[in-house]
Amino acid sequence: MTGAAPVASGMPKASKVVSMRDAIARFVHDGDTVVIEGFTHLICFAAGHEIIRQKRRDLVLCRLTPDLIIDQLLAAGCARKLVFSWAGNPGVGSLHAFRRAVEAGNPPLEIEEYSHFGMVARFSAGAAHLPFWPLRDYKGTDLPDSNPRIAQVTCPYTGEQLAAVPALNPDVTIVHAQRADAEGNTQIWGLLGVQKEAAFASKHVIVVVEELVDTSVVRADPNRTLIPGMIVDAVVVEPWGAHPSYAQGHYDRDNDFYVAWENISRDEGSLQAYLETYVMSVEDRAGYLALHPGLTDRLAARARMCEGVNYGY
Amino acid sequence: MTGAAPVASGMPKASKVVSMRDAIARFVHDGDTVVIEGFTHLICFAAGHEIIRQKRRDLVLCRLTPDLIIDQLLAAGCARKLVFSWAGNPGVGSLHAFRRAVEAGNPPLEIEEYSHFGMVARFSAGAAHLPFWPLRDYKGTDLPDSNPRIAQVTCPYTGEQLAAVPALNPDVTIVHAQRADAEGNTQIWGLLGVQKEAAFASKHVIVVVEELVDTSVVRADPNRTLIPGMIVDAVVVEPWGAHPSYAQGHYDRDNDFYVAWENISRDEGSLQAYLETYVMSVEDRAGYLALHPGLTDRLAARARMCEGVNYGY
Amino acid sequence: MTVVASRELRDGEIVFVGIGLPNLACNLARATHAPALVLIYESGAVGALPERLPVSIGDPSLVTGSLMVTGMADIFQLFLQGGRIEVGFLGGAQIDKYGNINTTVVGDYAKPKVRLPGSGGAAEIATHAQRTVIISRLSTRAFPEAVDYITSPGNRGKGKSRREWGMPGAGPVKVITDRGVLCASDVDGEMELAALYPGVTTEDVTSRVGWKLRVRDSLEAVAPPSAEELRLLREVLDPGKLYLKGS
Amino acid sequence: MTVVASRELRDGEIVFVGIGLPNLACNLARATHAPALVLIYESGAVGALPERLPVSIGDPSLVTGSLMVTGMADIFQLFLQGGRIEVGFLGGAQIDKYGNINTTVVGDYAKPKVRLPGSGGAAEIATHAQRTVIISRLSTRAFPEAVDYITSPGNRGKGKSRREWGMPGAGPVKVITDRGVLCASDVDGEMELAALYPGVTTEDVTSRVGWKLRVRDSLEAVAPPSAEELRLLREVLDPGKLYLKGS
Repeated sequence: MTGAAPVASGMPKASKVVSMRDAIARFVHDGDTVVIEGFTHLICFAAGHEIIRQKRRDLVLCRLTPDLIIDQLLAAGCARKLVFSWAGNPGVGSLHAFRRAVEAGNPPLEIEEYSHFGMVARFSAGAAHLPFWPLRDYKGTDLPDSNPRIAQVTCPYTGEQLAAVPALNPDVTIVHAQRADAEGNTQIWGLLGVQKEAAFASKHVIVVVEELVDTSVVRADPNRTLIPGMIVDAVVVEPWGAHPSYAQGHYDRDNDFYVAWENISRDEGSLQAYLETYVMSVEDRAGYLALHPGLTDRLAARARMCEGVNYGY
Repeated sequence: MTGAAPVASGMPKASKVVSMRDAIARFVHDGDTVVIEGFTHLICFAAGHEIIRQKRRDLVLCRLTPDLIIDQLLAAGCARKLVFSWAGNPGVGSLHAFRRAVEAGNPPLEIEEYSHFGMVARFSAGAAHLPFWPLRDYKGTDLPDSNPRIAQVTCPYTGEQLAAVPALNPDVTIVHAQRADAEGNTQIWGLLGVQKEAAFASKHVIVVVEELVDTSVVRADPNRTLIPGMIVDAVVVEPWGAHPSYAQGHYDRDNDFYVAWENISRDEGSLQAYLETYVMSVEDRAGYLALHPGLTDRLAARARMCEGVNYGY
Repeated sequence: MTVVASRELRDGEIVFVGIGLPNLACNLARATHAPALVLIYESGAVGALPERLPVSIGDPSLVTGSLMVTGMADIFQLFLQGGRIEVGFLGGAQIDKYGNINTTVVGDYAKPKVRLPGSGGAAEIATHAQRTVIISRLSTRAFPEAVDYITSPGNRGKGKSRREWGMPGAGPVKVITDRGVLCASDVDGEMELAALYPGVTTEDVTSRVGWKLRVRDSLEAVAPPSAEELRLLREVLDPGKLYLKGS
Repeated sequence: MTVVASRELRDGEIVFVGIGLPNLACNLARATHAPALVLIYESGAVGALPERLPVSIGDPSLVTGSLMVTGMADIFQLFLQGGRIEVGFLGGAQIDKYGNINTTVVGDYAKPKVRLPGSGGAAEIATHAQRTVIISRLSTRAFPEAVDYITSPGNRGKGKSRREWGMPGAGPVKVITDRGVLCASDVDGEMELAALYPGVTTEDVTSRVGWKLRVRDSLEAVAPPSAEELRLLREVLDPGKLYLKGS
């Protein structure tokens, strides 16, 4: 140690960069409570596919919007329970594997249902290490009747009865992001969803990025950091890992695929054939992309750069 | 309306830009609950001075760290009550006007005291339209004994007793910022303090900026926006309005002045002389700056620009 | 229907936008009489100016060029629960006479005939928006006397009025359909036929509602879409008929 | 005292930094044995790398080049209450035998002899940090048997232990003074003399403590500051003696 300057360079700890295969093998176990968050934006399909490939079973999956990723995990038989607030194909219609499970018990699926605010509040409580979160909601609705975990809390000042939801503390949360450094300091722009709360609520966090950057990139704009490396266990570098979801500034949402999912998933056979071809028969994300020639040209984002700001003093 | 494109340009509403004098005259009244927030960073001294010049009385002032701004408002006789969590001269020592008021009743001052987390939680509750906010705090301390507004709430799941603080909903919150457009869409970087929560908790919001920018600047980087124009009543353009506090990217904190305040404020006469010279005898912020030759050269920030990010799709 | 919904919006209002026809109606209003409308989406985009018709409420075009993008905790706590939303649009598979909405299940919750997506943010929009407007095509199936499941509270539900429940917002003030407009009664919040589209009879509406629909003494006539409104919708806003299919 | 405090920090730890000597101690640790220390300030800076000695915990040099800057709600809810802080440093005008700290008033709260700043974030650091370390110069005035006011909870207060109160963190494990180090008893949390600085006698410490201080059977000898530690402090970290005045 030379002590040449009062400022050490913020010496990096050991890199947390691992392959998707290793990250899932290490942090997702049968029976775990697993969160893959991202509201329309930055949904990590690459992680979902790896969970399917590693044949995890009895997972409790929690997501505001199950989206196609959960339809695929359900069809692959990975889950025993789903905790959610809106289970549809956004802009298209139904999630058919989800509907088959709930309407016909094929396969059997336990559900625990909130509104979006309820799910956000559950993650917020988990992240803040509170046992519950208060909200003004659910009066005059049937949600508390169909979900007994929705409770009431009494305001100590007004005596008012407010709704309460219990903390949600997953075993692992998987967050897709535009960029992170090797320690997991993670920057996201565009829609932020509930990723920060889910990550802080979680025992383990896997960050999957479009781009691995030097710590100096993160430090140049610290207000852009959503998740600090100190709560991250693994960093996976997986460009295009969110497809058919999107990554602002990297690639557009593949709306055509969301529309196509209606026909793929309506029939269980064709859904299984999809999983066989695009998930089970490929090794990894590179293999998946190889099956989609032209995809990256079709969806690559145009440049719409913003200006930087001055952090000087 | 030509309908030439599905995108209108986001036609601006009427500008909210007014002078500091008009903003204070219109939104700060005798007896009001007034918040000037900013944690070390972006404390709007220009607004505090205008409140002193307009001789407001009986204000309830709320701030985590009263800082020199509140010491000045107290010495000027503007307040009847202070709600706070740390009343010192940061990095220096005491706030002497505050101490004279509390220790000797000169002038009389009612106080209501929390910890920082308690104040943050009060603003959070006010912003979220909840009557209280739960937190794990104050066990084994004397704070609830000296402040009966700190209460307890029972978790409906665990039966655990948590601390609770009541919502704080000020009449007006004044936020200093690096930039905003004429509608009050406000962007801040560097330390964010509790400004967002205070603004959302407030009936009225005055934003004071270093730089008035076109809405296109805000729209180019929407993740940087902390306060939306829809909750802002007035925009005041007042460069250097935070001195001796600072504005990241514009000017450094005037630590010398914070140190000098110790001697200025220790004696009531010299404090009153300070107020007479630097506040009452000047018309506005330009007049204040004219009394500080060399200040802007001494404290102007060096450039430390970050890169922009891509918002394309 | 989309045109009538767009006219519900006043210039400068702060509107919480759902996907589908509400989204189209808001963008039509912005292109006509309400250029200063502030569009807020539950995904986190505030003051969006989409350069294309967004397919979902999380579309990247809602982010680029918006006034603010924030997390969903802020959207629900500060904007919605904070009382900052002036009008919210809602739709649903079933709407009852008090404007209660079901987007959860057809049939029994535990053994549904049809499982619908669920609440999303609808329960809290219905609770907190200063007023809500419901958009739905008329049919006795969609307008039962009582919904199978109350996902989003209307003007009266489970035996109590909004006031008795202590709900912040005013609730659904109108139901805009493809044949006429129902308005909530000031007295008890029940939806009443208040306006008819050109060429539509009272019977055309009452026969498509699953309860004995009250009809106001004097019915307003809804002005037909202007040529400009139709042109904007068909040629500019939704040329691919993403939302307009069948309408 | 600063040097001894710096040695309390292990490389890679996540430390909540207060202003004054704790700040200097953390920066010394970072410059010597703990380069990967993560410094978190209540102002919102995470992983700060200040290029100058910050005068306050809200100094702009804590922002520039830090890993993350976030709002104070996140700092208190997610980082502190969330249990993410491994060690917190605290100081105070009065410290009692259980490590309760007073930074609020000398004398009676309603009629104080000396009004101090109050809690700031200290109450929650003392509650939530996995362990805390207290730094203070010895004097009978600063070390009374019971503090005038408990601002920040120690190992036992108001008749109950931390466990009985249900507090998350382990509480103050050490009090680092200018003459020796007190460590909390595993049995009842009372502070006991555990180590002496070179040339300091037991009596030098016990005579400066306002209660009958327990002395451990075998006292450790604190290694004196190395030349390098002193050089860093005096020439590099605090050449202007901003924090080192009088020490």
